[in-house]
Amino acid sequence: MIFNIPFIAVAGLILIGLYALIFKRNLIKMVIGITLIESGVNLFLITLGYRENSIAPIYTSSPGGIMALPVPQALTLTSIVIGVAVLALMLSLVIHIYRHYGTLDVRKIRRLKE
Amino acid sequence: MSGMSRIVKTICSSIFPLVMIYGLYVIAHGHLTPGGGFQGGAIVASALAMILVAYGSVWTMGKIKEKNLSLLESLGALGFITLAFLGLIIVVDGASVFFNNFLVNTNFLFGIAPATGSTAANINTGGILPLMNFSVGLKVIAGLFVIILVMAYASNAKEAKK
Amino acid sequence: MSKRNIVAIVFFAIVAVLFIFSALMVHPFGNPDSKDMDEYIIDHTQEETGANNGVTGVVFDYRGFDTLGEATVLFTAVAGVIMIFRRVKK
Amino acid sequence: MIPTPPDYTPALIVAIPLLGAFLTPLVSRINDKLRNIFVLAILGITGILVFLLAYNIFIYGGIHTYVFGAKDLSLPVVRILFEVDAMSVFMAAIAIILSGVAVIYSWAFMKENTGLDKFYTLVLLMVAGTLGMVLTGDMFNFFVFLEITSIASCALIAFWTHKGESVEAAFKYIVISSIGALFVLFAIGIFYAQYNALNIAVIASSLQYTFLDKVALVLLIAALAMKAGIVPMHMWLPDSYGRAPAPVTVMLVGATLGSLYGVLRVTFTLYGNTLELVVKEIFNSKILVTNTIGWSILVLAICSIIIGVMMALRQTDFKRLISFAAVAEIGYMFLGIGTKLASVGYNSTGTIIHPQHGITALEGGIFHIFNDALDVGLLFLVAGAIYYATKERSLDKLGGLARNMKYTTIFFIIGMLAVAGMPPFNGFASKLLIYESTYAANPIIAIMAVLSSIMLLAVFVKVLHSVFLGPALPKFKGVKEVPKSMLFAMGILATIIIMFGLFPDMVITYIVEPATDALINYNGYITSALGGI
Amino acid sequence: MVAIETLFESLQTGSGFWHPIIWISAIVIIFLVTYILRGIGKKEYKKGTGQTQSFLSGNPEYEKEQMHIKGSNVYWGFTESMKWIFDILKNMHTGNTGDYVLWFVVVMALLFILIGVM
Repeated sequence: MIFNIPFIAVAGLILIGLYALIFKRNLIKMVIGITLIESGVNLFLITLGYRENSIAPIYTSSPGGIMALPVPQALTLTSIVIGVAVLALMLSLVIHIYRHYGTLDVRKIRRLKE
Repeated sequence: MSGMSRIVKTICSSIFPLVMIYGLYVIAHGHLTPGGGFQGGAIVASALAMILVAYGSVWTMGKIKEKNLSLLESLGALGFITLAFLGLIIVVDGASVFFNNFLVNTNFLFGIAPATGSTAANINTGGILPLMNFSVGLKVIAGLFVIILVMAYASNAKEAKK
Repeated sequence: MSKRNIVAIVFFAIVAVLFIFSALMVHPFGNPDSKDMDEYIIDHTQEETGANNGVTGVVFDYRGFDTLGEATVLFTAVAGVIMIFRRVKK
Repeated sequence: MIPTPPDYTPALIVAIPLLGAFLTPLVSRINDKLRNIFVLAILGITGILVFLLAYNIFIYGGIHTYVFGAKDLSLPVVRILFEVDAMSVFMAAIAIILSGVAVIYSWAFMKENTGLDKFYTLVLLMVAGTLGMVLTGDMFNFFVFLEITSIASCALIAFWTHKGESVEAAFKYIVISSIGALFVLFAIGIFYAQYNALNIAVIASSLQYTFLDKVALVLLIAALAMKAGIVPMHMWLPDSYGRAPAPVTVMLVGATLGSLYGVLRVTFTLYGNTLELVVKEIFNSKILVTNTIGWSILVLAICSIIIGVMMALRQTDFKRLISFAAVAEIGYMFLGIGTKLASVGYNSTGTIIHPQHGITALEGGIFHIFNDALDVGLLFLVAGAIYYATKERSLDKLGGLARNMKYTTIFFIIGMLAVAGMPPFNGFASKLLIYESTYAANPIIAIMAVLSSIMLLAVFVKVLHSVFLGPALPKFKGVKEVPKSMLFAMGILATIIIMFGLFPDMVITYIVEPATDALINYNGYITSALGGI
Repeated sequence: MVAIETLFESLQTGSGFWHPIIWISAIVIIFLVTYILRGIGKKEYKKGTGQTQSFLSGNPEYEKEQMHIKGSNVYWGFTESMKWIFDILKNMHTGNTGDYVLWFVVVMALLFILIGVM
């Protein structure tokens, strides 16, 4: 069980992100929360691929020995790039929201309700 | 912001080629060493972002328009999907499949099969993987830099309005 | 402490407990249970993709279509950002 | 007479819109009209491929699989697999019809705006994302296409950036959809951790329903149901539907139904193998897990029907009202799904049985997916036409438009009757199936559904009265009928609605029943992927 | 191959059937009967007299534009009598983005308890 500290860290990251999304009122902090959730998921994927005292899955003059699993690294690469795309779009939307509303308080950005 | 001091500009413009070369190295050796199109593209884009921070977004926007950058990016994407379609068109020993690695094990360009196990690096391996690395690298360089450039220019224009 | 925050804390606590409990249920860190797919990739990536780098072999050959989707995501984000910051005539 | 499609058709269906999207910035540098023709041509080619595949699958049955990068599949499944069954082509047909109509509509609707090259690029990307979602047989690939669809739709919702509400709606949409997608990715990671596989068929064949599988099931159902817009996670839907441009809204309907397809795939194919075998002992009474999930989905569905209708009754914004009606329609689909899941049970000898009314409910739900896409899409197009003609979106300021816009009024009446489930339109047939089968399961839910459908008609009668009927208001004297292309786009949907309404049995026999069988028969899905090796 | 005669089969719903063609023909017959009955009715009435004018219990008749009922006034009685329900719904739909996420967390927690724990 003590070996599962990385997975507990994953759960903690995701929970911190959810906390920021639910309780924080600044849009930038909510964006940070989404990024935290995404980092948690990426950490989860990358920790799944780790094997004890293993080397990177690269054969170029490799010292030999068991290799870490390559698929989670590829998945993490994909999800990192996707996260960058989402982050860029969200931040540009936040810039526009500030132009229109003059504030970043999520309680005041409520023209669409009921 | 209209750029930083002369010291920063000088140091950035002297560091810039080194970071650029490092990024291109990472792109070119993606199938041999850690890295690849995305990582190297990110490195080159960070070098460009350094120039952007040093010289200011207005100057950079005067040097290169975002329209051309997005054109470059769609060219990279086109190269990538064209390689995928070539796998469907070119028939290699009976296999004509989308995303088929049609260059590997044909002693043509990048077509040399590496010896299995721990080997020395041979740039001439990997089939279409280096080509895909190049196209993705081009795409990521243009994409990330145009995102940074457009956002910096827009916030800059907002400051100028005040 | 508004009513909304109390409700939020209650359900958030439930989710938190279950997440951490499920984190303990995952296989011990460092030795995954089943790894036949990755073993296959590690053994065959050199002869099938010709790449010494296993990750690149996965990214561009075994799961190349995902990489196309990933490049498409970046393309989409760039198009979206340029479109959002375009000059609109009111 | 109709040729059989080549085996690489599923790949082309996704790859051709992507190629078109990458080419659109180059083409739009030449000429705008050429760009419009190009986009429609790309969609036309894709549509032809989709309908060839759909015809082949609906008539001759079977499941088409396509492996990327290798000639044939080899164990272990390391490559990405496209697995296309009747349900997939069903959803793909919906997506391609809606997007084609949206593109034709946006020729005239979007003419005054700037940045149209990016608009058409994002439209093509959105189509490609939706098609990939419904065609893929790989979990991670599903996530990637989900993200493509979400990002493209978010950028398109914020198209009118000079309106603060549009940007706000887009921000809410991207927050919700990225959270949903991230939890889907988390569930995929859980599957990978246990079975070291990403293929749906492989995971479904090796699923053991451990605690982590339960967690993954909860995450998948919650996230995909939120992206499908079910109460109480529906609040992003009226915001984004109501503030996006009308053609974008029509395509958003298709994207939302793609997430609904994800829920169907998860509950029936991915977990269909295990859920029916797992029995829980609660208060020493044996309960199937399927019934638990089915009843929770039923509760959410009836909540979304009632709340959607009640909220639609008090709206004054035209498109927002239709959006709440769309929430209610989504509730009807989930009603069919939940009834199927809840109806599975034991017979006297203790073997699992699938009652007929459950299968009928699923048929009704799947038929209602198509009907909802058509009806709600037509209504959104009508709302967009009203906005195009009068630049007015509040029901309080509109009135007496039936004099100036005759065809639009006719299309609105068709869509209204179809959404409210009035005979002889298509909504009636599917809702009839849902009502009867739900009555066999639980009469109270069926009665609530019927009453909500009546209230839905009342809602649209209010819209008809306050927008189209009444005296001619002086400020709308000079209002003219919308251009021909928009009328043509609305006419396509209206024609399909009337056809489906007049010949429901043929649609059920040749389109809906194959999709339902493909959904129920999870063993066929697994063996067609892994049987060849 | 699609058989053309399936166009005219009726949809079996388990406890009945539904056929639009029959329904439409029934509607047409009913319309004809109503039209004939209407033709029987008396035609003679005096035009231009009080018989053809609207009578608003003695009040003066308004302009046409003022007599148009606005969208939010339709079903006013219904919404007013069921105000408590609509107030609940109104409080439920805060436009706050954090609340949207909170609803997701709530549903996720309930599903956890239903499926995961029990």
